[in-house]
Amino acid sequence: MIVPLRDAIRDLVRDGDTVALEGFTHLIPHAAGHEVARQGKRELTLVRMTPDVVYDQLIGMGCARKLLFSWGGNPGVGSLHRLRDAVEKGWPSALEIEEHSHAGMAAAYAAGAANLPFGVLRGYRGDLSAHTRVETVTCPFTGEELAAVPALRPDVAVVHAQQADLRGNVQLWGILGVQKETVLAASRAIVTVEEIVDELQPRPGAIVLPSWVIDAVSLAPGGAHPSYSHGYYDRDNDFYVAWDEISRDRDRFRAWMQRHVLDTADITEYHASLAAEVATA
Amino acid sequence: MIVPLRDAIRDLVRDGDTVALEGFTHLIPHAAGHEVARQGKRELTLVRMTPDVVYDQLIGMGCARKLLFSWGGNPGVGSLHRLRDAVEKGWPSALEIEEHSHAGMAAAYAAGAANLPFGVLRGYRGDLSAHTRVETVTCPFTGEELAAVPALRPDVAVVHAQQADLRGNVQLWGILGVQKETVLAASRAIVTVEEIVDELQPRPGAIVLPSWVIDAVSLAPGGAHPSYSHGYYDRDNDFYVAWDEISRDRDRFRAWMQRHVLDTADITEYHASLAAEVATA
Amino acid sequence: MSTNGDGGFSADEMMAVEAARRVADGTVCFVGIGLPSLAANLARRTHAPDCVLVYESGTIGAKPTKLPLSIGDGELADTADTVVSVPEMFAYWLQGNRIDVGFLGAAQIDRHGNLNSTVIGDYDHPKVRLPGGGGAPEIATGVRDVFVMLRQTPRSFVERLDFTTSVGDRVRVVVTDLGILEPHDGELTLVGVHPGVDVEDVRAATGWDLRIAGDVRITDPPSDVELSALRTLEPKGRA
Amino acid sequence: MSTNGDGGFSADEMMAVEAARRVADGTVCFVGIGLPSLAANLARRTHAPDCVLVYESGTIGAKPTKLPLSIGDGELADTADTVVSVPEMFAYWLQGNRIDVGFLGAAQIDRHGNLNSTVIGDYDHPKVRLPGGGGAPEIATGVRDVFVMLRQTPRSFVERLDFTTSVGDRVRVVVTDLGILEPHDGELTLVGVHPGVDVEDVRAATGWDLRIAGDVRITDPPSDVELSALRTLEPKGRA
Repeated sequence: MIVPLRDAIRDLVRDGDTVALEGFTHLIPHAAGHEVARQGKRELTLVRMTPDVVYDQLIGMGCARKLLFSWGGNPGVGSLHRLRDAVEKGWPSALEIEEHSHAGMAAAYAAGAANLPFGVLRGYRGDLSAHTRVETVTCPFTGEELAAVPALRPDVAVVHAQQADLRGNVQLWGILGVQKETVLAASRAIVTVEEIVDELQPRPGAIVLPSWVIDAVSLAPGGAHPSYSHGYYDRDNDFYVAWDEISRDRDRFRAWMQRHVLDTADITEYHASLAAEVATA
Repeated sequence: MIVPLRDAIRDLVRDGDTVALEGFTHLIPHAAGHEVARQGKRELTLVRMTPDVVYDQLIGMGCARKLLFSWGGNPGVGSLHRLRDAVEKGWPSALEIEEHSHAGMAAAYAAGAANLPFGVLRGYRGDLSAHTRVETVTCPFTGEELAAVPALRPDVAVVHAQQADLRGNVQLWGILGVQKETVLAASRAIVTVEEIVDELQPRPGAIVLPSWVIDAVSLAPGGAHPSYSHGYYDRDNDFYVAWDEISRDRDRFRAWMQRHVLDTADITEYHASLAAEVATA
Repeated sequence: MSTNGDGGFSADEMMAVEAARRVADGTVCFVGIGLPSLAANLARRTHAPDCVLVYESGTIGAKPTKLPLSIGDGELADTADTVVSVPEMFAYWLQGNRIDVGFLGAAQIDRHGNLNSTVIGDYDHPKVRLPGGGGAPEIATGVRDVFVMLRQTPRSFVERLDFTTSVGDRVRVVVTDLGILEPHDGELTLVGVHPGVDVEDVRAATGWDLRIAGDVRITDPPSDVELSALRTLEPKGRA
Repeated sequence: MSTNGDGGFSADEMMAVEAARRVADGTVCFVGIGLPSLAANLARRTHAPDCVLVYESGTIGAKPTKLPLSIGDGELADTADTVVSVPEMFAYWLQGNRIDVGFLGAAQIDRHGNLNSTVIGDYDHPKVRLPGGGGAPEIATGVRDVFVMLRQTPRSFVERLDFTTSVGDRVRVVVTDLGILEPHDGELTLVGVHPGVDVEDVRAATGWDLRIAGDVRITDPPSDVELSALRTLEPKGRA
């Protein structure tokens, strides 16, 4: 149940899987994403409402075959250059995209969690409907037409949380995003946590994921960086700004990934590597 | 915003309205139901997943034209005799029923809260589908057939909560039931509370309903009795047992309602009246 | 309350014990009130300490110290791992296939395990209007295994239901006050009788021509451990 | 950063102030990051203390003391009346018609208020792949009034969008760095210019033959109160 992150990714993420590393600006599972890159997973279909730096990294490293998303940018900064390079120039490899709206993806995750084949919403006006998987359903009572999106059922859900207890029950709080739906919609679930405690103390605004809906819990303190863990550390806004420069150039991107991710063994070495760079700068 | 319960019921509940006094064994809005009976509202369509004593009282007093429900019993005790008398013998007046399953009503409330015309679920196998409003929808992606229920959009939602603040924001915790969906699905919302505090202190497991989705907040300490308010008082299990006897006989039922509800002005007098009866017993 | 012979335990206790014995450790159980709650809590207090009790009121992982009188008793929320809304419970947890075992009772059962908890007589002109299905229709199709607990009489074990509230596809066992029935080729078959009960008693208490297994075993009576655990759970007045 | 004449305030500040002035007290605002967040927070700090800020990250009633850099900054959750999941936010609160005003930006706008934030060039072979619609398509159809904030150039105010990300039905006002446009009979019409801006400047910055209202008013410059409130909100480096 509680295993090293290396083992969790090795045993539960397979080449070709559909993998959702979710997190809505908060609790983004960077440590798990880095481990996916270290292990050189390939042909993944990456799913996330708001792919940001960690997906930019996985796409730039050639781990992904397809991206299913609803907003792909660097929040508050601008574009994701590795994502753009893959979509616009096919580097390092062509990236198929399936694009939705936030409302559509949220409904699709909820449908997956509820074991329904589709989600229903009022939406998808505009041109996107001609370029993605959305259909129409008619209300059998009113005759109204609504949008239907196919349920999201990832092979693997990966989320980051503040705490797990010794039995593997998980508690997260602050901005909750779509993490509960992602875990419940997926066939397998990996949760990284800031700390493992003897017993969870209920928190206002928290949700609890019982151990029996999770396949692996891995300790990864600082594992959301440059995102944040509410109550543990703040968002590294400077890193998001810096990423714009780092990711613009293919070679600089690769050198950065080599130094801070591929050449580090885990989240602890990753943070040490970043600190060393600052020290020598 | 914060008004006496008498005024809230007078101004917001109209004869002929569809009214949902919700509460799933916990936080059942008895005080509000009693005020509806005192004001002699008529021709109501009463909606609730688990109509119990308070709906037995309103039906026995002839306030209801129709009942939409999914389980109509006295929890842990047995039947609701006033409900049965109305359904089986039309006393005091015929009662139309629209029956659903819990899963169906939960989906219908959620659809109403989401401003969708119908809810989708895997369900309604068995004979009920031939006797209620349920249709079939086909998944446009898989071809699977699923059950569709019409969204619930009550004219008025009535719920009970532990606390409101001075601005009318409401917090409730413990068993949450379907109260949030009921309030968000309804055109008008009334919330009775155990106490009004200067500021809400966030609680583990609590939900907050902001004042701008509520039309009236009324102070009603003990307003859930014989149900309970988590953290304030326990469920009066003996009352539920006693109700089986009180409600069996039409005259005894009417005498009880006259003494403890119609002849009392509010929740405080109701509790005093019950206490006086015990004292003289 | 009836007891079987002079075993010193009630029919309800025998039913609860026999149902509890079928709950494997770690099982996630969707529990209603009454005997099912008694059985599931007994399992957790004896051989299945890690079985998870889920009540439709939204409490997941409840650990009540005494048997709740309603599915919404406060102690269920106080002791739960988490409490979710009722819509989430039915959508994400029950329909989401997260529940292993669901317990159901009813007023009537037929040989296929279909249940009636809705009405006796005609739906539109009922002789007896029962509380209704509640969660049962979707529990019966949403859990992996359905355990039915029901007292056995010709009026409850009927040739034809007055109303089908839930379907029997996933019924794995029916525990009655007389014995144990399991589906063989889709038809409920007597596979066990409780101490002091004859096969003929069970046949006589069944409204259809009851199929009898080749080897009908006799249920082990409740052990002292089971009985004492049971009686610490039971509220005054029961059993 | 550009300033209009020598008013001592930036174009962004003028835009934020003009948008904020349109937020009535008590309005429930669905807020994105950047200028919309600046405008909504400015309104709350000045004439609309009871306006409610809802961020799509799930924070309802957020009261940030400084402008968040992302819609998910921790302070939004710390100061919110409540935090809900993202699926609940879009289903119950946005689609549920609980939001009065939604702010949108974009890379392109047409004369009908349709917006493009998806792609420049062909969708399948883009010249520039933009981040995409995110919440915009359903914000544009789920709120009562859409306020658009967008810098005005011939490349952003175009005759024909490369891609329609969201539809303009509910666009009530477009606040640019040059002036104010409002729909008249479904076509965006210039109704105001900021201090130091000529109508001809705006016409030249528009990629279609811009309709001009009969009486084009001149925007009041930001007041000292507005500017000081604005500058306490702005993070270092902006404006």
